[in-house]
Amino acid sequence: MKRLINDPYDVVEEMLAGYVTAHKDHVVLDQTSEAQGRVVVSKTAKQKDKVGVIIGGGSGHEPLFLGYVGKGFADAAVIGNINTSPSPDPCYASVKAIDTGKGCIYLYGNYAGDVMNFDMGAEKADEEDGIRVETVLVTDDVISSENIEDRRGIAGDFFVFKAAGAKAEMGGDLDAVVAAAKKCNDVTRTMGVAMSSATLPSKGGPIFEMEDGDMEIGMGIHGEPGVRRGKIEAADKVIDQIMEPILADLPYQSGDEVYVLVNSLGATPLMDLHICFRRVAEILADKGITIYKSLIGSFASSMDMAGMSVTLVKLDAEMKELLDYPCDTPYFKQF
Amino acid sequence: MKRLINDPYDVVEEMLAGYVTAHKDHVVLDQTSEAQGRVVVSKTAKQKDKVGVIIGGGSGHEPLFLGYVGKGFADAAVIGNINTSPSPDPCYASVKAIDTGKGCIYLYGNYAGDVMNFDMGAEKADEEDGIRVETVLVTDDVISSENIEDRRGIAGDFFVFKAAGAKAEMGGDLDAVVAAAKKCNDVTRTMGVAMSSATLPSKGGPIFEMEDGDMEIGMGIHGEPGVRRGKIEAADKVIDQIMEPILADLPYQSGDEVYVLVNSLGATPLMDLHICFRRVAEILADKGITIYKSLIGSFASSMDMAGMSVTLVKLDAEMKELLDYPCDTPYFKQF
Amino acid sequence: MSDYILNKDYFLGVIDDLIVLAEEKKDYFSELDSAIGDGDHGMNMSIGFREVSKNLDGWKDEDINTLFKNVGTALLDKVGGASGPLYGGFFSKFGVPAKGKEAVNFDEFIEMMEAGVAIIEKRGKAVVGDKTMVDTLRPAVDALNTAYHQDGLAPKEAMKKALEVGETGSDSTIPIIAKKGRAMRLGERAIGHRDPGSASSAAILAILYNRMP
Amino acid sequence: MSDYILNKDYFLGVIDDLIVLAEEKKDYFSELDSAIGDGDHGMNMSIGFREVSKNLDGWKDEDINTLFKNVGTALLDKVGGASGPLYGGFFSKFGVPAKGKEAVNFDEFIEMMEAGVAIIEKRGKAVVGDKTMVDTLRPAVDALNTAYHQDGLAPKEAMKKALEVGETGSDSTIPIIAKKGRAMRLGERAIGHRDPGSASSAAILAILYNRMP
Ligand SMILES: Nc1ncnc2c1ncn2[C@@H]1O[C@H](COP(=O)(O)OP(=O)(O)O)[C@@H](O)[C@H]1O
Ligand SMILES: Nc1ncnc2c1ncn2[C@@H]1O[C@H](COP(=O)(O)OP(=O)(O)O)[C@@H](O)[C@H]1O
Ligand SMILES: [Mg+2]
Ligand SMILES: [Mg+2]
Ligand SMILES: [Mg+2]
Ligand SMILES: [Mg+2]
Repeated sequence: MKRLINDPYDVVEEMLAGYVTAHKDHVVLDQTSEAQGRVVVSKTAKQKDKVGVIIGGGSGHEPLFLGYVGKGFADAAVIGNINTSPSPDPCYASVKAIDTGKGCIYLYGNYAGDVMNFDMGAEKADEEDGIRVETVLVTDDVISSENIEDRRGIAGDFFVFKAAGAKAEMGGDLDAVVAAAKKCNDVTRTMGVAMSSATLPSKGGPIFEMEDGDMEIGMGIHGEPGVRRGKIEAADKVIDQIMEPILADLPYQSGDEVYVLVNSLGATPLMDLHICFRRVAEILADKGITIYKSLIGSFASSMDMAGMSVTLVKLDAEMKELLDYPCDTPYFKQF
Repeated sequence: MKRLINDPYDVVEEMLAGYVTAHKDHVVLDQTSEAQGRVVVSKTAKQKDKVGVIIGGGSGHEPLFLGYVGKGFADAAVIGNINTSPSPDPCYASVKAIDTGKGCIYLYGNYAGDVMNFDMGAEKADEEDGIRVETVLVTDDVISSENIEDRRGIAGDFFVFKAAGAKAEMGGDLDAVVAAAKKCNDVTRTMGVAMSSATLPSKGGPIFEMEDGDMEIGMGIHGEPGVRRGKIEAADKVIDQIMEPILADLPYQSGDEVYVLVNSLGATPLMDLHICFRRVAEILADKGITIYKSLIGSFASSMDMAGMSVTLVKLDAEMKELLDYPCDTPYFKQF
Repeated sequence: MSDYILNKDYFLGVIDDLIVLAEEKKDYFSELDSAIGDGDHGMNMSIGFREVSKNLDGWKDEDINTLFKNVGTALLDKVGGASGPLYGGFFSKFGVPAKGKEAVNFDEFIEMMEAGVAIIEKRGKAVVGDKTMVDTLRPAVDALNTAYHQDGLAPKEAMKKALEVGETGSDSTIPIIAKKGRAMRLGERAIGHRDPGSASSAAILAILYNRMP
Repeated sequence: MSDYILNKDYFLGVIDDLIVLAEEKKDYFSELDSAIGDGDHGMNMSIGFREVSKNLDGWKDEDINTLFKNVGTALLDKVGGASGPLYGGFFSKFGVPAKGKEAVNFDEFIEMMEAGVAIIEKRGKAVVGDKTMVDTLRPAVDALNTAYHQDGLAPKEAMKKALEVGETGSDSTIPIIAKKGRAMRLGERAIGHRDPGSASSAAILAILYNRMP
């Protein structure tokens, strides 16, 4: 294993200790016992009355989730163990930490574990404090199911969180924030490819074996198997295979505009991402689809996994306004 | 190999094609024949009379160098082949592309190849156009030599470029920009550790073999061997070995302030970087050194190399002003 | 009604064995999860039962209900993921029929099992055949009931039957596709792999059986 | 003065062989560079000579000076790094003593060699013993001069001597530390490894020798 860690049972706590020290201008760690040291709160939380935006999930996807806590984006992130949803009490604590009376929204990728834990947190907030908490699940991974509501959330998380964060910052009420998140999720599609497993600290090795030179199309960001394994091909061919299901999944017409994210799962360098983006841009140009803006980097990782994903967000004026809205977080700034 | 590329001879051109499309709001590619398609120019270049700031070096270190071209940072980046300095003509072309009559500064890491090529570019600018071009070499890698002027430049590039970019944006003349860059270089120290080689596209494999579980202390960002190889140890122990030479190399006293960069060479995830940063912060706290600000991420990479480096910049009021000065580039924004 | 009694020593012994199980089978459970999930089921169990182990001394004087509520809460708080709420729920509810008691008879024990499995079904919304821990636990508890109440087997014999049925239930997850949990997105690719939660559930049944007097 | 003539066919043959060399020895040169540099010396030579190969047809009617100026410029423009300006300089200056000519005598050839090596020394500021290509080239050119002008060897014999001395020069880089180039930061760790540039220089000498009539 090529990782720099101490005791594998301490990785999340040590990461968080480092995180809140490094980014002390942006965040603090919730000190209540219910938060269990797993709730990262924006320094701007509760500074004005607004809907609280809470994101979260397992660790190992940094900068997702904690990297997007800050003004205009998320008010808090709830942090689970590696690849594992946080438990109910921190989910509940995050609500208490940021609610200003306008209610909160939970936003996270659609995984059974996350749903159970966050739902229990929401129930507790309702029962104990009468705080309304709504949930929008991100389901951007086109290849993970035929049924959209069964799909999992991967790099598209970024956009759905961003849209909701902007709507809340703009003063939208809880229903409006929920609607913004849902609308963004509806127009966001992602597909990825992996060329290696991430290294699990607890195991000191990869989650699963992958021959050097193999790739797996459609693999999840926790290392869940994808749709097929084969030899790594030229970047352009791989991108062609990724773009086809993405474009087929939403009706696109010439003249449509998109926001593009080419995301590294960890070990795939910016060099390769830009080579891949070049091909994405060629394909979109061919179809008469205009690229409004692009992000290229590691926005939702799987630790040191080699691989990448492409996300397209189909835009209208409202979606542009939400995604362009200013925000200031340690891992995404826009002014 | 776990890379997504097409023909290895095309990686740089394809990366640049992707880059200027993705970041079209910030940069353009110089279209002159002398630029050979290897000069990335800020859209804000020549918008006002100021000293031109030119950075550059080999490819494969992204977001270094091209990622820092934009307002308030570099006006142009000259891009070489992988791990290889750009050739003289693009170095020369970059001067022509951005000079406003106030002269230009070349900033790059101290490598024999870069020095030869950039020097020839500067000579040509002087001879053919009478443009004054000064050079400041970055020499932050403490372990690469006893003599500071023989040391190579690694992640500390980021700060030296930033300081010079700010000084130029603030209206400093060429001497002032040179002085700012030199001053920053004088107070910047870096040391790194690698746990794998980068994958060379031309070879389809690693530059050199490294046993899984080994690390090399002091390795360069092109894969140049370091000071010693050994088994990977616990993160805290590794950081202790990195911090000791860094702190010993400049006189520090209790009460000093530093800017910290914990940099990934590519495949080392944010999780590990934050665990490492936590230890850096502990060590600094022990010595009474205050952390002014911190950056944690991949700022100077070696493609998919596993490894990281720690950079400390010793601060005074002037250095803080320069490093805090607003800038807007695809890979570093500050407002 | 029998005079067969399961006292607190039995339950404390079960908890001790669970702590050992979570360490010893950590790699095995994770290995199973690697094939069709995210490779952490063993680590999750280990994180949870390390927390139990750390606090167990302080819980030993509590009644059976409080004891298991503490176990369940530790799992719920420390694990997260799918198995945290599921096993956390199981143990939290497992003790409820033993509220205030230092020992239970076998009828009560069966009620405890039923209460534990019911909350897993409620939280996870899985049914038998979905390729989850329910494939082990539901048939096992049903078999326990039948064997003891209907077929009149002795308690330990009835539990043996439940364990066998549970193990068969876990085996039955191998040839099928998944309808719940991470593996549900794999379709046909899940076929041929045992569900990790069904395996840990079978191991828990084995401990409950082996510790019986 | 001899009537030994090296005509344009000789030089075109040399260039053909250099193009082949750069492909065939790509991995070998990179391998050497992996040990004490950044592993790209072979790729750098290949990038440069692919550019030469692409354009060579258009240069064949030029005089020897322009021919090699074009070769040098191609290397200088396309390679970068240390070897770009060094070999780019070598070939750019190599033709200068043959300005306007279609053939040279051996005195002129020796001048060409001297001009090429001199620019490498000027640009790189390396001297013999620094563990660079200069360790091959400087002794080789000196030996060429001595063998031909002083010892009176026949041209091809003199070049054979130069090649042998150059190869020995490359060998001499193995047991020493480096004072120039990337390897200079390695200190003792550079010991035991041949300098890649010294190896490519020796291979270039071999081509110049082998093509001689
Ligand atoms: N909805 C569900 N109902 C019942 N059991 C489930 C459900 N979802 C997952 N499981 C069980 O949980 C196990 C996975 O546990 P674990 O790996 O610890 O959590 P996670 O899936 O969050 O990584 C699965 O093997 C399955 O038995
Ligand atoms: N200052 C110098 N003078 C002479 N030769 C040098 C000098 N620096 C490097 N070299 C030669 O260049 C070779 C490396 O070339 P190459 O790998 O292509 O470039 P880079 O070092 O930029 O990657 C070295 O092996 C050495 O022979
Ligand atoms: Mg998990
Ligand atoms: Mg090089
Ligand atoms: Mg799991
Ligand atoms: Mg080299």
